[in-house]
Amino acid sequence: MYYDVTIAGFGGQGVMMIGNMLAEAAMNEGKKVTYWPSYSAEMRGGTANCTVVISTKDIGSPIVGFPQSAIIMNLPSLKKYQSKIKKDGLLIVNTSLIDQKEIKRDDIDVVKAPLISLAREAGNDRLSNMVALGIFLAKTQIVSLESLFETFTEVLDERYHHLIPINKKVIQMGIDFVKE
Amino acid sequence: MYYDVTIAGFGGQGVMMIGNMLAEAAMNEGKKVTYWPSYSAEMRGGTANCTVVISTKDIGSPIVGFPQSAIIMNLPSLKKYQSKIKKDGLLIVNTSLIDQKEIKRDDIDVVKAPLISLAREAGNDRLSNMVALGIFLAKTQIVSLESLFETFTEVLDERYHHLIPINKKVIQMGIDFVKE
Amino acid sequence: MKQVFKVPESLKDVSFHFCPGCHHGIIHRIVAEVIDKLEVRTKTIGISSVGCSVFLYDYFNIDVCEAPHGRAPAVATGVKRVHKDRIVFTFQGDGDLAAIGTSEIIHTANRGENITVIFVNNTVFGMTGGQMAPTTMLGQETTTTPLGRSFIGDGYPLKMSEMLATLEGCSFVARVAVNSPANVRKARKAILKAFEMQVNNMGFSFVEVLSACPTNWKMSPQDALKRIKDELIPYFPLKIFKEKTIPDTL
Amino acid sequence: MKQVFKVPESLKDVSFHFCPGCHHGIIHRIVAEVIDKLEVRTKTIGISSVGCSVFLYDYFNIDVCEAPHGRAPAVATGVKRVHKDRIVFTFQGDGDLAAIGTSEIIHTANRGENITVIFVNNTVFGMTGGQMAPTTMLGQETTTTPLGRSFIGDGYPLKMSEMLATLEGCSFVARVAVNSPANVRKARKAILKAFEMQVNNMGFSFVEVLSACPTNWKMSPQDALKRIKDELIPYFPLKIFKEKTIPDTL
Amino acid sequence: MGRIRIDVERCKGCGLCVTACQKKLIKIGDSINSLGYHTAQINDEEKCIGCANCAEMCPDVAIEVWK
Amino acid sequence: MGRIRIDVERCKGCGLCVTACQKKLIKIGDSINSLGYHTAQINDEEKCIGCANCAEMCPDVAIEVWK
Amino acid sequence: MSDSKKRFIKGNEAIAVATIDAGCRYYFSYPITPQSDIPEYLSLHLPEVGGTFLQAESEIAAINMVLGASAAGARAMTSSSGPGISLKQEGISYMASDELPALIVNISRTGPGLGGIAASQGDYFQATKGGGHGDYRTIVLAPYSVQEMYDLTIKGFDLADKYRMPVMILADSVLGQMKEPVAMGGRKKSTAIRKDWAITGCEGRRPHVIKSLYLEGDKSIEHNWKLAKKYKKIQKNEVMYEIKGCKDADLILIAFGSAARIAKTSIEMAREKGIKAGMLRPITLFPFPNQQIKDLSKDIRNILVVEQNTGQMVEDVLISVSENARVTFYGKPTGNVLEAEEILGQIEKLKNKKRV
Amino acid sequence: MSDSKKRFIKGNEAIAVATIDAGCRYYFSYPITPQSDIPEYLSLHLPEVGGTFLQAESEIAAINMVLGASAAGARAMTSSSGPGISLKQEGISYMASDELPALIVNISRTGPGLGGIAASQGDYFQATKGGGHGDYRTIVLAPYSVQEMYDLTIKGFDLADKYRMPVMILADSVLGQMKEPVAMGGRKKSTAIRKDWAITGCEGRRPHVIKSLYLEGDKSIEHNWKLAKKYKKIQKNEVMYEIKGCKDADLILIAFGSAARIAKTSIEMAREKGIKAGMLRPITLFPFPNQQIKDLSKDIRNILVVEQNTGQMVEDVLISVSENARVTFYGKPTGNVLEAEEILGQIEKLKNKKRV
Ligand SMILES: Cc1ncc(C[n+]2csc(CCOP(=O)(O)OP(=O)(O)O)c2C)c(N)n1
Ligand SMILES: Cc1ncc(C[n+]2csc(CCOP(=O)(O)OP(=O)(O)O)c2C)c(N)n1
Ligand code: SF4
Ligand code: SF4
Ligand code: SF4
Ligand code: SF4
Ligand code: SF4
Ligand code: SF4
Ligand SMILES: [Mg+2]
Ligand SMILES: [Mg+2]
Repeated sequence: MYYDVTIAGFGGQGVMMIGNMLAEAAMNEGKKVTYWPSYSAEMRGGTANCTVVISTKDIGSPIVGFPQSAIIMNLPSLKKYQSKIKKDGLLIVNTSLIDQKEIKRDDIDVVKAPLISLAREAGNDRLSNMVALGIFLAKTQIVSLESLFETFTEVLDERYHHLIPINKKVIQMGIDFVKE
Repeated sequence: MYYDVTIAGFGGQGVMMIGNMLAEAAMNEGKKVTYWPSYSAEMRGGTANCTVVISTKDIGSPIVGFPQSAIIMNLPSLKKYQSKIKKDGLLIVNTSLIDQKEIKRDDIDVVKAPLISLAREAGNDRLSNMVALGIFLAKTQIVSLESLFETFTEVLDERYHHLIPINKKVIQMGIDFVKE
Repeated sequence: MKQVFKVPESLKDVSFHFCPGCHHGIIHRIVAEVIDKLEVRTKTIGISSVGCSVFLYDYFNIDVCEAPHGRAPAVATGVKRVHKDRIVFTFQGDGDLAAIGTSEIIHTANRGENITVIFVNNTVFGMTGGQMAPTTMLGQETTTTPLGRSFIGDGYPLKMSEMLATLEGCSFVARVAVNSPANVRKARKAILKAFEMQVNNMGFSFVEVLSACPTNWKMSPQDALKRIKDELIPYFPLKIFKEKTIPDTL
Repeated sequence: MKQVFKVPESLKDVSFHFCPGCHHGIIHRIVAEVIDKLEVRTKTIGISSVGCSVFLYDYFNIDVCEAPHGRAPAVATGVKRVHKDRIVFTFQGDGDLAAIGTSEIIHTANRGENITVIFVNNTVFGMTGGQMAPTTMLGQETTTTPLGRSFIGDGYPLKMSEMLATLEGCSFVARVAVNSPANVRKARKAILKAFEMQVNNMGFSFVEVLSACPTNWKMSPQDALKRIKDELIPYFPLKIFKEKTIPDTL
Repeated sequence: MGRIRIDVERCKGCGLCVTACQKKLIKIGDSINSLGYHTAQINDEEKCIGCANCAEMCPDVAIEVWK
Repeated sequence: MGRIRIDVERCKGCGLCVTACQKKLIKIGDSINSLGYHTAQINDEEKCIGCANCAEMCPDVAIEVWK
Repeated sequence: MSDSKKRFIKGNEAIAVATIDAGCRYYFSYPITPQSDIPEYLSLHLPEVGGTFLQAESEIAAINMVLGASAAGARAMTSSSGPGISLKQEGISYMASDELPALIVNISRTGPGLGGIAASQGDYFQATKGGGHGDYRTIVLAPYSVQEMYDLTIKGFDLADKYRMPVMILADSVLGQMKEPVAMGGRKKSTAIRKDWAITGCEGRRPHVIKSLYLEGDKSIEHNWKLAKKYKKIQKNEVMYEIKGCKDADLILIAFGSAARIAKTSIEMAREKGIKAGMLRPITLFPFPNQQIKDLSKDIRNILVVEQNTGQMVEDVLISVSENARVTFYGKPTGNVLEAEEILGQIEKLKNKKRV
Repeated sequence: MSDSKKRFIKGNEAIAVATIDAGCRYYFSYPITPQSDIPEYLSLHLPEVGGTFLQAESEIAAINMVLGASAAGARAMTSSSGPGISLKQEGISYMASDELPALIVNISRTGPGLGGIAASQGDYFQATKGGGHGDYRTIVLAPYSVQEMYDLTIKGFDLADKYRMPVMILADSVLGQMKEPVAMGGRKKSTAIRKDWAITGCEGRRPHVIKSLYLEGDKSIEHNWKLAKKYKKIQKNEVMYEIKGCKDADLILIAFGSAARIAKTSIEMAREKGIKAGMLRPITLFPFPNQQIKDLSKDIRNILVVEQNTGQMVEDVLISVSENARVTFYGKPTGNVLEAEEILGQIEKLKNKKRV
């Protein structure tokens, strides 16, 4: 088993956070995993992205030229990654910030989700990343929901632990979005 | 034609000065020449020495492991160089500062000269280097006296030009010392 | 109505990369305004340093040479010795000038090089992610003083203006801030004076500008203004420390 | 009769390599006397610098670590942080401390490192053959200022003691000379005080010693004494600039 | 009497102009520019006295002023 | 009443002791040591007051003093 | 150890944790991207174990503090990148001559000049041939996983003490920023090796001197040969490398660090396509596995060297290979963008070239 | 020109005179033995021609003043030795990336560390492989006579301007301190090359920028390849070397600088003894005469590399030689004491070895 995903958006959209959670969850399930953040030197307004590779065998490159899947949170990222996703791959697009007509690929599985509106519905529009994570999980089942929830206490600083319930709720909303 | 000489003594004995004069004189006579000063990092009490190579052909190493001749102004220098002089070579020793019995070589031409006393006789005991130069010239005739005298104006700073006559006198005294 | 405020000509028409509320932008603008005012844009050479202001050349519509971290005063010396009739200034952060570049700034000031130095003191290494700078305040938390700077072991916040003002060779030294419209106007005046000193061959001029780094202070731009007023200015007083009126000539 | 003056125990029984009349020897001796007096020879670690005093380890009967040119304060910082209970001192010339080592001395002082610095100011780069130092006097001829140092271009003679005394972190700063028996005795007292500060954990102590370099001044040792009195002391006043009495503790 | 113009594409919504305007004419609005910032906007334009305090404080040179 | 001893092998003949002795008891003599220096020597030893001024100034730690 | 018992951390953090685990308690550095996670971690955690974290005023001050702490007998360390490592060269040269152990970490970035913070392997020459003045070497370790960032840091301290010399870790931001699960050995009880040469105050013994000045001709020659002999010994005893799939290979890829990590995928891709490719990965860059390469290259003549620069290690490969080997170089000077697929492309190209 | 028309001067002085003759008017440096004759000469004579002599507060300040003056369009120069050259590495790396011309003179001394002031060739690697960070090269010229100290200084300035890069002269105290008669070309009227890239104030044109920061991945790659291409071109066009007595030789000695000078005598001695020895002397160390050595080594298989270090250039020779050549190294890490006779001994030893 081998799977990789690139997650990209504005700095501040929580892209690194969900990449980390995914990786930790996979690790806790006994899989091999690498996480690679690509960061820009600019202070703000830069894009943030990361790549997670999950495998049952030793992993070679943590940097993936042509990912199997991508979670895309803003337009610049779509422009950068859209063409690189492998045929038959998965693309999750944040249509709250991206015009649907920018999506050109038809040879891959595209999930168009208004991530911000969905998150707002759940009570916090800053948690659009968690919606995306829920969607990703529902589509790939790459890690179990339990493994993922376990990572919250590891990844989140203690003072944010009170936010765990709402995070869980938002993830579930992502899962439900796919099921609908 | 190829000839080399190493000149060595205390710093301040004017060893570099006569090496320079010899080299410039040879140059003025159209010969190839190199001059190599070896200096120690210590401020004072160190020894000073230089090597002059004069040739009609291009010169290779300016550093001579086994010189054909040596002008030795103090005891440490005698100890360092005595054994290195080539067989049948020339050694000029300053017996004003060096005990004659320190001279061990008998396969070379040794000139024992009380350089300081000789210089004092001529009126300036600091000119022992010039006596040695005179002796060297008389023994080797490597450059002409005229060529040598010409270098004074080049080598000496203007404000010392008034000392040229006494220098010449002392050189002559060296020459006479050999002739005697 | 007449336009009383516009983008200065010495700035290119591009947006800064600075974080929201970062004072680097204000300081860039007032330097550009001074260059406009003196009408020396085509005679001016900027020396950029390494720090958040490294992209000076992307913003100023003038010739610029980038200097290695801390070495802008040395680079400026080299440039000015060649072009004695050009206006040469450096633009340096507190990490650049007061840490790695300590030696260069002191000796350049002491030689009385006829250049102008704009020193942006934001009490932190901005570009590299908010590490302690020599000017970091006691108790200030940074990424390398997680428990706050302590004078035991870390030392005291360095007062560069005060130190440089003691140097014979230095002609003009002032500290200003840009935390209010009034202070911005005073800051512009001081920078104008510094450039004028250079134009008049008066020797080394230096303006320290207290500056906010909301990002690494982990504060809103508004709180950052308040910090400058309540914390920084009391320790780093705003003042003209030195102003020569007669040039050093033989 | 009782012996009132002898070779101190902290010196090895070998001759110095210094030129005749060089004050480095006097300063070596009085530092050794102070170490003897405080009975800390086996607890003391010297940091030698690059300059005519580079052979410190050949003369002092103590552990010594050589520092790269100008970096003795940084090396001393490393040593002292490991051995907080040892007495650590640096011995640095004016080229070493005030030129290439400007940054290290300022930041070490500012951090208040609990070390002692002996700064030998002979207004010249002695070891390398008499080039201009930052402390070279105006008008002084050196091998790199053949027409005399001029403040235009070369800058002014740096007053390191005055500059360091402005630093909060610095606990003791004095300037002394060894140009007369009386001054030698005062110098010893100041150096003793500096070492005592360290023993008492009072932080950074610094003694500048005006010193003759007859060789590069191209003067007799006697004329060199006169130069110190007539030229150097008026510009570099002998003085205790700073003396903390309460240590910096939280 | 004055007038200002805010270049919303340069504005990063830092709010320093808001603080600077003694007439309290500026606030950060709801609209988002292409970099994702909520930008400054002026209200009661006619009350502007053209003092340029807002412009003096703007770190992104986003404000022009007429008087 | 005092006494000094000059270690001539350490002495470099700089003459700083000569200048330092207010009693003018020291001078640079004619003899040369192994490094080639004319070395210091004391005269009228009995006039020495043991003040150690000479020793304080000696850069080569060549003088010991008794009192 | 199964991955679930491991810690999931960044390469830079692994180095920082390993520093503490190795018993190092003295860290001096000056900020620079992309290695800042190291000082940031240590500024918080070194004091917790009674250690000293000191942010120096410059890289030069930092390396000289390391020199001092090492001379004083302690394990000491600094880290930096590109320009900062250049500034440390004088100090490194001194430490090599002084025979002082220390760990120096270079999380390298794109050069020359200010360059950029993207990964690159452009500092290979500087690290392996000695960027400072004079005839000396530092041991250079090139990790290629976060696990190795941890392990080689500990190994580095041990080698430094064993041979009394500075050891360098040469990595880059790919390795520094990526996260992987890491198994940790826990903290050392003591730093083991006794340093009877250290300066500690000369109580009860003759004074020690740490120096690098040898003015008299012969002393200096002796000292240089002494160092040279040490480096020879290291060349004999300390070569580390990894070989993968070379037994049946038609082609060997030689790469180190992040390039090797990326190339690992390319090799797998190649194998999937039926191309018999193997890899030799030098783990020590000095000592370089010259002999191992020579031996391998006797049978396998097709050698592809991949570096994230314009060609540096390839020179060491050229010196090493046996006479009839054919060496091809593929490089990309900035590393964040080297992709497994393009290396695969090179492998295919080579494969298709007629064998000579 | 007959020797009597020449000036009899030291190598260091020859460099100083050549600096002025080459039209360079900006010199910045920090004192260090054994190169002090250069600043001492220039402090007196540069101002006479309206030039600037500035003694900087450190080697780092000096190289950055050179950077500034060069960026401003002027010919600029610095000189130093060993430790000082190490400190300049960051600046040199910047200048390489900035594509700024300048002459950097290293009158090298014994290393590593403080080392000593005797001559040595231990800085070969630092000079030729790039002691600073990143993928770059400097042209390295290795004079072996006082005449070449003069000539190559002028050539160095020209090459620097031609290729817009720092050029280094690598010599040592044997060459710096020895005196020989030197023929001088006289002062250049102008520095010829127009520098339309320089920063001079943007009167009548768009602003110029001198920088080395390339953050975006591709720009940085492009920039690195641009530099690499330049170095390739230099490798093709600028190799300089001297060959002597190789036509009928059984053995070639390869040496540069002072070692070559001394070895010249050894070759003559060998010839006198009937040993057919020849010499190849690289004058440019980068670009290195790889091809020339390869060609020679096809016929003459016995190669003796002599260096005043423990073995550095020998690696470049090993890369160069044709397959069946046999390379022997003879080194002595401090140079003032290498003697012609001992090299002769090596030649004789090699000669007596059975040919393989
Ligand atoms: C030699 C060297 N060391 C370190 C760095 C990393 N570095 C880049 S900017 C910077 C400090 C920036 O702080 P400051 O000068 O205060 O500028 P600011 O960003 O705060 O405006 C550092 C340490 C570098 N580029 N070069
Ligand atoms: C990095 C470096 N630069 C330069 C030198 C050469 N150097 C040796 S000592 C010295 C200056 C000595 O002057 P100072 O510190 O005043 O000591 P003094 O000899 O006058 O006592 C210099 C520049 C060096 N060894 N290392
Ligand atoms: S990090 Fe700080 S100094 Fe840098 S741009 Fe952001 S706010 Fe300004
Ligand atoms: S050169 Fe000067 S400082 Fe050095 S030993 Fe001689 S007199 Fe003393
Ligand atoms: S010009 Fe003055 S009044 Fe008008 S908006 Fe700006 S700050 Fe307010
Ligand atoms: S100050 Fe400028 S950038 Fe900030 S909110 Fe106002 S207009 Fe926008
Ligand atoms: S002890 Fe005093 S009196 Fe005696 S010789 Fe010395 S200086 Fe003169
Ligand atoms: S002071 Fe010392 S060295 Fe100088 S002459 Fe007197 S005894 Fe000799
Ligand atoms: Mg800052
Ligand atoms: Mg000095």
